[in-house]
Amino acid sequence: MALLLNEDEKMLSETAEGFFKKKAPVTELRKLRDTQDEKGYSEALWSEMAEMGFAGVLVPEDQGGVDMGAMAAGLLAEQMGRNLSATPFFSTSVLSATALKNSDGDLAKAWLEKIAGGEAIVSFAIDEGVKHNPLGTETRAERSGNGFKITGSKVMVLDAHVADAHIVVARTGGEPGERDGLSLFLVEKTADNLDVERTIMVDSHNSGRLELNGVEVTADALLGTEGEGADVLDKVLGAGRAVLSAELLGAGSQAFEETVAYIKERKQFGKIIGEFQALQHRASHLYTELELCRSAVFAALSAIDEGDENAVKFAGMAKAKLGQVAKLAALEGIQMFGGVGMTDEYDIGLFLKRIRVLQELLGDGNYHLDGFAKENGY
Amino acid sequence: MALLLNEDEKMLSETAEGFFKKKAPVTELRKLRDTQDEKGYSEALWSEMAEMGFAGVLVPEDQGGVDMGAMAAGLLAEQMGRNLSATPFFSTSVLSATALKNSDGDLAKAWLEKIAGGEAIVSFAIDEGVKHNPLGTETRAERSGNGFKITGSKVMVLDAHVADAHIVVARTGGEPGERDGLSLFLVEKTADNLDVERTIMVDSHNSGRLELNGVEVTADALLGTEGEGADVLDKVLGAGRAVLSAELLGAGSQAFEETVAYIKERKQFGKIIGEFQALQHRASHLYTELELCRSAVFAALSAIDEGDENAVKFAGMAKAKLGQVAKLAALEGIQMFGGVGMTDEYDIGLFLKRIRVLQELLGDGNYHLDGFAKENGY
Amino acid sequence: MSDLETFKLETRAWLEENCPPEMRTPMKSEDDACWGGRNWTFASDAQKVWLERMAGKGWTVPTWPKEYGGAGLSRAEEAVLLKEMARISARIPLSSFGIWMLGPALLKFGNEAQKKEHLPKIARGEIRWCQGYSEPSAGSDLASLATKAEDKGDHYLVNGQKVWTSYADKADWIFCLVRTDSTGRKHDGISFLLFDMESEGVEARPISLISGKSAFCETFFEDVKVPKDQLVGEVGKGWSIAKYLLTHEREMIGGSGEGVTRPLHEIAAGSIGLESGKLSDPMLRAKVAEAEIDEWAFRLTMQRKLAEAKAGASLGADSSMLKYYGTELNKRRYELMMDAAGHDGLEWEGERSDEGKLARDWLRTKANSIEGGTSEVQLNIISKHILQLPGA
Amino acid sequence: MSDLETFKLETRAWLEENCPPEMRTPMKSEDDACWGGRNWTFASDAQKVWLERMAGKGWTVPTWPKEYGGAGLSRAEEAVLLKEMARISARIPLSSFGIWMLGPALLKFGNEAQKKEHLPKIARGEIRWCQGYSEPSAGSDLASLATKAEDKGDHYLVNGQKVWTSYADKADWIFCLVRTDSTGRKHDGISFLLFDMESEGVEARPISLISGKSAFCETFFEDVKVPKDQLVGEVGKGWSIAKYLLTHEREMIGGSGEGVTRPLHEIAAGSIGLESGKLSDPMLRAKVAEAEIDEWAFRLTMQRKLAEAKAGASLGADSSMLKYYGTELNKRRYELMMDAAGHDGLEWEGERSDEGKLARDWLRTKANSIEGGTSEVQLNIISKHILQLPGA
Repeated sequence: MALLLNEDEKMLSETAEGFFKKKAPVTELRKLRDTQDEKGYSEALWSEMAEMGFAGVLVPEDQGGVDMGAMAAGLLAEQMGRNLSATPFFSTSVLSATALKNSDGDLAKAWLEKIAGGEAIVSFAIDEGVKHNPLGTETRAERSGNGFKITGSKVMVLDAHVADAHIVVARTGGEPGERDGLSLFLVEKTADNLDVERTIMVDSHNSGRLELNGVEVTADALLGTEGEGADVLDKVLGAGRAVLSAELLGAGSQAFEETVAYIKERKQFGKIIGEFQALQHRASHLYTELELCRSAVFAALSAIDEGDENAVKFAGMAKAKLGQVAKLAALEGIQMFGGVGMTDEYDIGLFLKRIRVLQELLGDGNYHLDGFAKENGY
Repeated sequence: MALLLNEDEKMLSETAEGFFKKKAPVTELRKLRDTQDEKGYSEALWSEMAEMGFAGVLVPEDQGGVDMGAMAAGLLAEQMGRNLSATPFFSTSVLSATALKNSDGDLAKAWLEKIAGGEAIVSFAIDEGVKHNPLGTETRAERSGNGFKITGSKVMVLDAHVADAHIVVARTGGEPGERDGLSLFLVEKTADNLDVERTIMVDSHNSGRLELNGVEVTADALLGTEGEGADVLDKVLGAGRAVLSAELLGAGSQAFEETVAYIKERKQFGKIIGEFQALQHRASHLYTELELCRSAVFAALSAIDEGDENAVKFAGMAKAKLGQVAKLAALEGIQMFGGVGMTDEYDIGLFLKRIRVLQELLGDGNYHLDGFAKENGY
Repeated sequence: MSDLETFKLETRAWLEENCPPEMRTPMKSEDDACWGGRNWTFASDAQKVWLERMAGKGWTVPTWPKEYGGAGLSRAEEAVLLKEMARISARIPLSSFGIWMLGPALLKFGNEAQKKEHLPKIARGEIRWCQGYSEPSAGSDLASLATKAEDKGDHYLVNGQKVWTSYADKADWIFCLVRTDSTGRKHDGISFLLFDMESEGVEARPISLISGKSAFCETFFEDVKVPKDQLVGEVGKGWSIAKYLLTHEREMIGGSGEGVTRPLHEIAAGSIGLESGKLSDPMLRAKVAEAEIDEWAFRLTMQRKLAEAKAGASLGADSSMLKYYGTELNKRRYELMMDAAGHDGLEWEGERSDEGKLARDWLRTKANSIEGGTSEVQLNIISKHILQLPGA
Repeated sequence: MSDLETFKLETRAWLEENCPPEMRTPMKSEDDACWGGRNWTFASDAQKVWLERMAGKGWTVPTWPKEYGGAGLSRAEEAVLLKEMARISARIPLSSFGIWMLGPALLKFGNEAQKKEHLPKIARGEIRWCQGYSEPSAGSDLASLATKAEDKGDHYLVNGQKVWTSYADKADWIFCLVRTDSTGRKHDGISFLLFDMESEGVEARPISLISGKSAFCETFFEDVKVPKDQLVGEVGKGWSIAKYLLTHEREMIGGSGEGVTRPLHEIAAGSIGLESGKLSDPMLRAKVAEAEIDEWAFRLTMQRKLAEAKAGASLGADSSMLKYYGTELNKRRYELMMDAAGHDGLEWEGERSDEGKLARDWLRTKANSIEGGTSEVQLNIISKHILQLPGA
């Protein structure tokens, strides 16, 4: 397992650090929010990310990507987490790209090319209820003519309203709760009987809902093998959770560092508040937890790249740990900032909001603790 | 619900405080332990407790008791908790007395009289496995002639090796896990086919095991109605858990107070360690938790005396909370005492040990959290 | 029949006759409250009539003396009145910092002229007050406030800035802590002033919070002239008035979780459902059970401390304990509610989420452990005054 | 074939021939260790032979220079040796504070005569050492030690008391921190002395612990004469030697949970069983899962920090982080094991419980976060050296 970055990775990380700090800092998120930007992301930024190779970080070279792997994607996500950057990276370049590259077919290849080129946003529609529950999928796809007809509702679909296509997880067989019978479909935004609703979220990042009222797709819209989508899904969710963990690491670390900087300046009762030992111990504990988090994230990301059989499990473990610790970083931050932290003027509240969303996506800490126990047979 | 003590209760509490501090302080427990006392308790002390009316605190006046109720029993237990007093009070005067007074019959009355008079120790044998699980009882009592023949094993039977009789929970029907079919029997120590083994415990208080290899008892040894023992058991366990909570309150509070006293004296790095804010905040948090604990204990005890329909539920809630907080008090204590706390010379380690046992008895925090959720239908 | 019994029957009859039907339904939100004041627009005739009738009886401030607009009721009579109002779900006629905070302080520390001038207007809802305590650079260390009031003979000249002044943009007058002396100990030299928010040099700007909408303002004072007879108590002795009010506030905030009655497990079950009779998320189930038991023990502790206080014991520093635990517990409650609400709880706008109500409420709870003295300050107070740890 | 490959084959062959079969089984308890020393009684011929053969090769201290009793191996060769020993489950031939602690310090700070005198005897297990650091009134504040060494011309006269001296009652010599100057800063004026435990005026008394049996002693010095050539390093510069050794110790303790490999959930399932495939106690299940993930993340962090250290970064204050988290985690682990063991875990004597092994081990873990610098001290170090918080 790679717990240290190699030279390429270090360089990528530094590049990403500079890029997002300059091009997509927190002020950019505020701008998107305060101007009620209709797209909810910057197209110019996304184009630049494509040029840098970021959009195609997981796309095979044959389709114009740089194919650098999960560790690279995680390093990018970490920096986006630090800057709360709002981009279609996670939906498109992580979730959908992983789904597409694990499905054969020309359609998949065509969309991978568009992703790498920054020409298409592809959302990944999996969740249906209040909590993440992939096997609970109820959306149905029934044979219809040469193709399929899809009916169901999807929530928490990141970048739904700006997506050119959606990858929709639906049942071609089996019952909710079962692993068998899941299939993945590519649904273009122009499809009939498809309603897309943008939902404005607490973190001011893009999300939405899909209503599929008998959406007709042709046979080639089926990605991979009918009824065996769960295997592809494992890869998508494994990569997704590991990358979300990396983004949580970035957001949590940034919240922590800004908090430490603040308590080094703020005075109360004639003392710098960072002099108070109670705060020092809490900060030191959090530092330690964040160090554990970094190890967990690196392990989860590198396991994917190494094809480790435990990769999906590690991703879940990292997600459990990161959700918990990043939340602690946000909560300690908001408390230590005190009154000013409650104002919209300071950034710590934005971190609190973003971390709440990130930790919920693709399964929260409780979900993954339970999953971990099940995985280990207890 | 009585959250304040009335004048009688205050007086009893003060009497008990003086009594146990003088007659059964921690040094007495050390003496019993270090001399490897065969009885594991002081008969002289127990006689005095009978004279004071403590032994018969729950025994009806008709049987020579003072019948003061659960709150009174709890106040006594709190002081025993503060002094780590080793007496047969809990097994005999709380568990067995509650069982006996909720069962009709001359035999029960006779034993209640002996209890009130300090003439008999009666152990209460319920648990069989590593964890508390009353409905899991496997010990069987089968009809045999005019009476019953009991077969099974019991563990964690407090005061077993010094008991004149044991109240044994056994199945006359039903299967492990079921509420129906439980019955209570009084088994005298002289019974054939009964093996009693003393087990030396971490807290140096009496406990043991019973092996019942077909113990024959007459029909009148059945306490209460055959197969309906669970109803009596509710009362026994409700009282037991509430009183254990009170003892935990005493032990936890004493550990806390000794810790606070210590950190007011101990110097490190040129400062009294109680000056360190990190310790101050932890101590203040613990103070607050202990205040919540006192409320929970009073509510649980008074609910029993008031015949509140939620009495058993409250006892479980109190046990869950007290187990957790008293443990925190012990752990914080051992850490704040530092090196000397690790030596047998200081008392804090004895509190750590005793609290570990108390929180395990009749269900630990996890057991009661789970039970609380079930009780509330979730 | 006892006097109290007679009072109860009379009260019931009067309420029956005088409380408009529209005022007998629970308030749906803070927006339904009546705050009064010079610029108040009544939401309905019923709201206006209800206030006037209650004020006429002195029942907006039932225990205040009659000469100051109250009804001179005993605590026991007040309890009867509140119970009878609750019986018919009558709304409180007037929400007011004047009633909750300034009134008690004036009754204790004000001179006769001040009481006569201000209390009746508070009672009738004619003047709406706000509180000028916190300052940007002071934070938890309230006593280090810097807003200066210079003695100019017949008036004070006030310069400085306050923050977290609730509804300062809507209030008519402010009660305000100012520094009249900066030479000695910081706790000395603080004075307690009252002045009109329409005075020249006063400006209030609402603060935008992480939860969005906010009643809080930043308030600026530039050469504000305040007549000297608007000083409450002695000059330089304002800190004791402030402390008196802070204890009040702490108790109010500590108990703020009290009214919330819907059990957490019901909320959670409603959102994520049960499986074989258990919450479908076993890990959340454990945390909910733990929180519910803590809520139970905390409620009991509030009751116990109140009972002790009634029995004559002073609550003292225990109010810090209640404030600390109550606010931390409420934050925990909202974290768990957010966990249970999952994706739905993350919405910020739109009808489905009632404009992000849960998310905004959740964010709002983060201030619980900051306002009215941070959790850290409460723990310091417990360390010092209860545990008597050295140097605390 | 590479040199390392050759070395491996040679080592394998030598071990095969020289390691007695009895020394190829895992140690059952601490009692099976060989500590050596003047009064050592070998548990078996095999133990004696194994020590002599290994010492003969210099392999009790493989990386020490040959002239001091070592084999002068490179780190890479040492790794091969350890791996080959592990391959046949060979026991370590000698447990020794001389090897683990004093040796490295002497190699770095000792003069030639001292190295020549002491190191070979350590390597051969002829002299058993103990460590005289802690004092009753100093505790965490090690540098405030009071044991005095007065300069008497040709010798120091040592008076004072040490505590927590492991195996002081069994050791032949002690390496000991003493105060040679009490006028300046407390960190100055500390010196590092070596002396024979059989010197007149030395007395060691074992300490009884809450877990029962204990290797720890209180050690008293009354007018103990120590020749001046037994001072290591400069007079008054002993603190830098102490710090060097403390960092070593911290890393050892932080990693003490490392060797424990049986997963918590297996232990728990073995004790309380499963129901429908889940641990029968759902609340314990949640805590076990959380602890296991933390153990995983902690193990990874140990590996990562070691990898960073190998890559040239200094571990520095991060050793405090590892010490803090590792010991707290180990305590949590034992609390959970006690929860899972239930009634069985409460037994203190008797065969069934292996003489209360779990309970005693559980109690023993409570010292983890105290010895080698308390958790609080580690958090202070992180605050100061890593976060650089003011006044830390």
